[in-house]
Amino acid sequence: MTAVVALPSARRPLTAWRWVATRLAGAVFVLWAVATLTFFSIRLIPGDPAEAILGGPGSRATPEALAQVREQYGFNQPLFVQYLNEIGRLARGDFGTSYALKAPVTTVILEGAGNTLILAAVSLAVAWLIAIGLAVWATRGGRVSRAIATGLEIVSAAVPNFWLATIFILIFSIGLHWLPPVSAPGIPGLVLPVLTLAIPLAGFLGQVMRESLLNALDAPFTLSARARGESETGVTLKHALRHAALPGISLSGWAFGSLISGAVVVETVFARPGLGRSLLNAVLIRDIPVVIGVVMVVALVYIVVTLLTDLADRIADPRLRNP
Amino acid sequence: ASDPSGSASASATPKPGGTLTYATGDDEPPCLDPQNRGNVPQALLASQYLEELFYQDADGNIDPWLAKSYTVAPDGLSVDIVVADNVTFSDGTPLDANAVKVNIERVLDPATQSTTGRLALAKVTGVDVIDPTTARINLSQPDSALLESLSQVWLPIESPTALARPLADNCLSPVGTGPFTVQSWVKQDSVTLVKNPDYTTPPPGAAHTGAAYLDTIVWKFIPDATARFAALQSGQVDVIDTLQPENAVAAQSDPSLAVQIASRPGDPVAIELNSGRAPFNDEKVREAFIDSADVDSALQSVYLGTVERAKSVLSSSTRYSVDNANYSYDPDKANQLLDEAGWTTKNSDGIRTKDGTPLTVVIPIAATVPLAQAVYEQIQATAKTVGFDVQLQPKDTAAWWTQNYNWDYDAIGIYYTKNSADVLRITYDSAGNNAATVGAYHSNNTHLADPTFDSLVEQAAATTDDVTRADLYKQAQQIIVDGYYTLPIYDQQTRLGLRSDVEGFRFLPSLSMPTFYDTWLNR
Amino acid sequence: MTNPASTPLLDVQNLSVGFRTGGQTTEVVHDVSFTLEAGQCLALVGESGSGKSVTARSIIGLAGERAVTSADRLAVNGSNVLDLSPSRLRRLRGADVGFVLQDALVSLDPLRPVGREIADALRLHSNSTAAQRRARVLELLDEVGVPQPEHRARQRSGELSGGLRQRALIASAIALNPPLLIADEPTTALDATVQEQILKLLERLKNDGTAVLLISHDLAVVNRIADRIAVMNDGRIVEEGPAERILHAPAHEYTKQLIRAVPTGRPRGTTLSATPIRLSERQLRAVVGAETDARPPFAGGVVLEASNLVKHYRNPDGSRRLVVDDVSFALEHGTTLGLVGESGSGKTTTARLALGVVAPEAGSIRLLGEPWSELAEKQRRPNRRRIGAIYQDPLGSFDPRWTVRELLTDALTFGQAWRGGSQSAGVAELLDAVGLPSHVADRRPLHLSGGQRQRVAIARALAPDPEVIVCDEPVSALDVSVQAQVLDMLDELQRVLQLSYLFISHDLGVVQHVSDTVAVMSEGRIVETGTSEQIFTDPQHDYTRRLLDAAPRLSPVE
Amino acid sequence: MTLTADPATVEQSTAERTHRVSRRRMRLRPAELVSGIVLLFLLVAAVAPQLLTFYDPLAIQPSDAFRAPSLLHWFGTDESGRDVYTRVIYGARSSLLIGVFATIIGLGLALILGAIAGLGSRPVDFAVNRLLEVLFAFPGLLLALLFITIFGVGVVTSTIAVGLATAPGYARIIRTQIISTRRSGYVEAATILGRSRRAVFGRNILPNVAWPLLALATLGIGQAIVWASALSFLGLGAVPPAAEWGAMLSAGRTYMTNAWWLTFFPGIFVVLSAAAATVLGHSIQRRNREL
Ligand SMILES: Nc1ncnc2c1ncn2[C@@H]1O[C@H](COP(=O)(O)OP(=O)(O)OP(=O)(O)O)[C@@H](O)[C@H]1O
Ligand SMILES: Nc1ncnc2c1ncn2[C@@H]1O[C@H](COP(=O)(O)OP(=O)(O)OP(=O)(O)O)[C@@H](O)[C@H]1O
Ligand SMILES: [Mg+2]
Ligand SMILES: [Mg+2]
Repeated sequence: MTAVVALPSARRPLTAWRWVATRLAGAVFVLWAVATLTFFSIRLIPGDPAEAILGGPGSRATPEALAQVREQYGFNQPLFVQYLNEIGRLARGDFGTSYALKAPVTTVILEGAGNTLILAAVSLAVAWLIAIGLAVWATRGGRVSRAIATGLEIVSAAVPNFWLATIFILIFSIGLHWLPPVSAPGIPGLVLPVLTLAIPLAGFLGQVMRESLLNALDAPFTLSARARGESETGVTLKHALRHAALPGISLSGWAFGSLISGAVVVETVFARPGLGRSLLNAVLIRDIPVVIGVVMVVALVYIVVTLLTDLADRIADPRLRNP
Repeated sequence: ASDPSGSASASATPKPGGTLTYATGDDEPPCLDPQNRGNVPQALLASQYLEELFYQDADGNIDPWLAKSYTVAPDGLSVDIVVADNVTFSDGTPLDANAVKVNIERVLDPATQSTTGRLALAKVTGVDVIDPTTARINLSQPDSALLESLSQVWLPIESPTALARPLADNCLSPVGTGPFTVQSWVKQDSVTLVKNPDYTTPPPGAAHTGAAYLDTIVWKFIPDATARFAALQSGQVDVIDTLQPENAVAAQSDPSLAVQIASRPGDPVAIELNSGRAPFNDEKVREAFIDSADVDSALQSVYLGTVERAKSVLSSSTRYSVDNANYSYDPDKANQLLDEAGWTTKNSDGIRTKDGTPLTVVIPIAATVPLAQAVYEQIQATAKTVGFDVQLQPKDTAAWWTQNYNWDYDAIGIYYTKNSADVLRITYDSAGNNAATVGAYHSNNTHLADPTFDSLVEQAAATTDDVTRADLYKQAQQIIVDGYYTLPIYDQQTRLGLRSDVEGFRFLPSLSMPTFYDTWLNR
Repeated sequence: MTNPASTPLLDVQNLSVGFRTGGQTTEVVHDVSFTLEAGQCLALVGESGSGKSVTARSIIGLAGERAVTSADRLAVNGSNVLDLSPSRLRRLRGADVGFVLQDALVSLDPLRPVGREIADALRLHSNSTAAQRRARVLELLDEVGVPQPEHRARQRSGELSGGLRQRALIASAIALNPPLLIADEPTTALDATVQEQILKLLERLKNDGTAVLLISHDLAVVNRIADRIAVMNDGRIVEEGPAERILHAPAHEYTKQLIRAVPTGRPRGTTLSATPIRLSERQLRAVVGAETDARPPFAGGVVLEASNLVKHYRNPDGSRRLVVDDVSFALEHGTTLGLVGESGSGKTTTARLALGVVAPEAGSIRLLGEPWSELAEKQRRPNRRRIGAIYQDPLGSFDPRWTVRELLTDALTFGQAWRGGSQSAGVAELLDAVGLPSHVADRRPLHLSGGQRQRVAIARALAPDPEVIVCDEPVSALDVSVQAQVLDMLDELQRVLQLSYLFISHDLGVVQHVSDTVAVMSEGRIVETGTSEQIFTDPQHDYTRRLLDAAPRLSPVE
Repeated sequence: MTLTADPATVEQSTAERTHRVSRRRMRLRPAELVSGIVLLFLLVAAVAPQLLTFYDPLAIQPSDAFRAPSLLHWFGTDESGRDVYTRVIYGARSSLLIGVFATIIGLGLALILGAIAGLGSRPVDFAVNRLLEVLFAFPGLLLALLFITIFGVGVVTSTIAVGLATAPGYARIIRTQIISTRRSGYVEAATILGRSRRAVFGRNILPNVAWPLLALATLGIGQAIVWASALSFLGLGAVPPAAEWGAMLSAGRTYMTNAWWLTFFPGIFVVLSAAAATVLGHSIQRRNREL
């Protein structure tokens, strides 16, 4: 009842600003930390960046050429100096040029980012739909359908996505010829990758939502809705689902991260251009600027997404606004 | 399944037009210009839009291509090359002697970061333009492999105008004389090639003249074998390479699909033994290892009989290769040899030991070498029966090379593509072993250091006389075989799966690269 | 008044409700019968668990999916509820019967604006435009006495006080002015002043012709508006009749008990429960046996003294709000200091200051004449046993994985090393002292009734043999009959053990009954202090007066 | 009457309630039974695989490669003629070990971080939170990827990698758990009874945090197994010829069209074990809630 004392509206903007400010500071910090972490950890990786520059591993570059490149890129400077230069450049928004692709990292990333983000976003949405569907079905249906839904959730959460991908290709591409096995423009090319990513995630979300949905369905306020003459469907749609969604929403930030992890696998299998694949390749051939670039972008995306989920949380749950 | 390159194409009349989609399982090249670096993925692509001075036929004979003729100086220290008349690059620049000079000297320039090409031109000191159509290549020593080298797609002739651009730009859109030109490159997805309408230089043996039939080639990068083959089956793509054995079997039995496999010249896929350190510094142990490896059954089971066991240290498609490496699985002999070599005691795991040290063989393996892990595993298993402790170490590409550079292995699976027996000089010459190159690239993975061998390949490189050359290379190969330095597995191959309605396909013999100049879609 | 000829609006004959659990059905309401006419108010009274809510809910067919309902007649407006189609039943709900559920605080969807919740009722049963609905919602809110309706309609229940929530809930119940309104414990857990307003509202509705079925466990409450009262016990109506008669000439023993249980206006010391425990000095000494010697004889005088306490708390937005403002009080040895005030006035905070779990920003607290609040926790620890606490929500104060035995044993070891079950004797006596059967010891508090839990809490507070016990709303969660027992027990313990209580409650009746001196708290300040006598007979501060006027009482006290 | 009656009635009603609860708690749900059996089987496979199969997981027999499932080879044979069933059984050990140890590592780290944050002062909590945020900003797989490329391919590294990748998530949960416990009424009650911070931590906070942790762990094992298999798929997992499910999966994928059993059975086992672990985790959570 303490919230009766609503915040003096005069203070609202101020707090809003403070919120934004802290979020910005946090974001900058995280980006810096991520860059630093990546920079140093990648320097620990065996394999010579100069190699990567001279056309990657096995490029048969002569020792002289290597030496020259090390000179040119300042790899023979003390690590810390290199680090400062790196951070300096990043701060100026300059991600450098890819060792392997000889192209500016920004363009390399931009080419991939769109695809990956779309993939992840759509997968997240689909995962949500599946999860909600399962949860509702389980709660509205009888004991049998509940059991089935629960089983589905648990199993789908336990399926390795690359395996799922292969099975899908076998069934829907080779078997039924319904969908293209590898990335193709438009919706059809998106279906299998999305399902591959969405299904395991849906399993998780479903498990999370199930409990809160059940709780909401026998909470007093749903009872009073019934007492008001609300139908079961009305109760589920108007009241229960929103409550059920809350934990899922807060999870979405994490989910997005895991989706991007999944993208590494899915993009490789379905030959989709994207961040995940560039990242994997870049790490394997020690294309440091690309690795750092991609990591930064992913971190940025993560920050934005968590910000959005927080906002969504606050919209969905006023209690968070003034507890 | 039908053989599209053969009778089929002859029967029907080619229909021009259409788009062919090619899905490669090889890496996406960082640069579309094979003068930079120089590896197979680049060669596959570049064969469609770049051409060379010379053309090497299936028997290894050299024919002119962008060169009209050539004359080797009596001392063999220079070669005059006359370029073909009124050839223009797709950007309109005419082909002349200067173009030859620019290209060759660019390859030699370290800034170009050429690898394969530069090694091939090791003996070239420079190029003089004698007259507008004649370029003279100067050599430090006679080089019988020069013309072969100049017929590799890693030494193409590109438009000097285009080469004037920065390296990165030229990587995106190299300009040559080929039947197709690079239109666009969507990283990680595909390269789009379009027909060169003014094409005038079909290679010898081409089925027609003038522009190519296909309007467009979409060159997709599909690393995952399962997805790639699925794409071929579903008709999403028309041609795929690095066709997996089981898929080859499937394709053969599928009327709507065809299989094209050609073996590439050079060193076959082989497990090379590091004679530079124990235990393989002992010939007996090397022989024992080779005897203990049941390669035949491994190939039979893993590759479902779709590949031939390599019988030579040179791939069968390499001129002067001799089938003298007929090693066979003989565990008893292996045991006997190891006993003789003093590896008499065995530890609890049945691993032989010699004054305490176990008979361990470290083999780093990486996806870059097309040798199925199962083959390694089977060799590991059979070798264990005679007391070898084979340790397979999966590495990512970069780590694998680092380990290779540091000679940090006992055996390593590897191959080398080159359309000349001169590859022996590159991959077995003791020059590759000196300390200077430790920690940097070396192509002599066996650490063979044999003066007689070195001089043999040197002479072979110097003589232009075919017979002596053949003999010298025969002796050289014999040395490798007798010394049990390398265990040839199978010829590296270009393995393609095609839709049956892809007609008029053919390989360019020099490196067994596909060309789609004659190709048309029978739809 | 209604004319007897007309058929009753609500007619319940021999209603029985059971619940299927596992195989068998356990009946919880047995052959309940009553009728209700328009413009009348029938109060259903009885202690917790007696079946009031189940009875009420089955009138609109919402007793629960596992409920088995049977009745000779269960009719609203003449239509028999038991054989209505689901859709007609839904029409009945809201349109014909307005239902105000128990625990209003959680009966509105915390995620939706209350305006919407109210509008739903309209949307469901009348084909009205959104605009019409908005207008009606504001009208309703205004009608039930919600200030600035436009603003409130847009707020979520979380942003509303208990009183406002309750009113919003009522608004949604009467949206389509249904002839029958069922209000289940509409005022429980509300401050006296708020309770007053709610009752007024119900009264007005009744006078406007709505039939009101009021459910409560507190006779004092229903006394205000009920025309007839039905007393329920163990699922049976033990006595039913006109309010006057039930209150002044109760026939059934159980009714008498209920009436006696109301503390309001009962002089200090008079017992509320029928057969309160009488504890012998010896018995209690046994409980706290060994330690009594260790206990230094306390000269008497002030045991707990607070001077000019100040405490701020941070609001979510980071701004500071003054929660305890210059609070001073003195608790005499062996007496009870009652601390009354509305919710949010800072009572609990004061208690936590006294207990030394939060430090005052200014001012100080002395315990047994020695410094207390200034001390570092380390110095405080040895003396912690001298001051104990009883909470409003005992369950929350028990470690969920401990059994009663473990709880008490733990408490019996005065912060010294944990001595396994060695205290079992002490545990038995403690339970005995608070009138709990010994087998309760092996239960987890979760599986005890509210009354039992509160007693365990008391037992735990007693264990270290304290001089002072801070009781924060110790009976607010209990219904009158249980409350009566607990209050009597506290009284008894004080008498025997010379305990001193800081007794916090928002219920004036209770405070008046237990306190020697009373401090009235409002918005963090103590506005008035005095003997129970002074405060209740002639209050000085008008805030106190308002509280007093609001307090429901059984008038006239027999 | 009341005092004598009331406890009696209450007691009787609550007695039956407790009874009901405890019965509900005791009753083993079918799902739990099944997952119990699965886990038991896996456990046996991990501890004494030779009890469940006569073949040697490494014994090659090229002559009968790619045999379809039969009475002789229940799950068929692989490209080297090794018995897939046997390899799956032997694979249980490494897979379970990976799952368990990865989770232990993850939870261990998380517990440290969470405890520091949950018990530490405001600034400490703040610092740890920032750290967690940073770790969260790394996609788990990348963390694993970097770690493995640095320290080399192998079961051990991939196990640690998975542990690292999962730690931040756990840490957050643990932190909130600790904080909510620390703010709980019973901790305050303990303080009022004069308990030292250490005692409170040891006797109230830790036990109340540990239980949910156990559930979390079992849930985690399942996920760790899946994770590890994904790494093996990228060729960063087990070292050949070790029979590890993930490795078998990715090796078999090339033969998917003709020899489905090479991928199907290892896949099923990954799913089974992960699902079983999840069910177990849920039931622990449930019991924990109902106690
Ligand atoms: N859904 C249900 N399932 C099983 N038993 C129930 C259910 N609802 C109520 N009961 C039982 O029915 C009895 C009466 O419950 P009810 O809520 O009507 O009591 P009450 O008089 O409203 O008590 P209170 O004053 O605490 O609300 C209680 O013993 C309760 O345990
Ligand atoms: N830990 C806390 N943090 C922030 N604000 C608090 C905290 N505890 C109490 N408050 C605020 O202090 C004010 C007084 O709270 P307190 O609980 O002391 O009032 P109360 O009189 O006990 O109310 P009630 O009768 O509801 O228990 C309330 O407005 C509450 O919001
Ligand atoms: Mg009730
Ligand atoms: Mg309070």
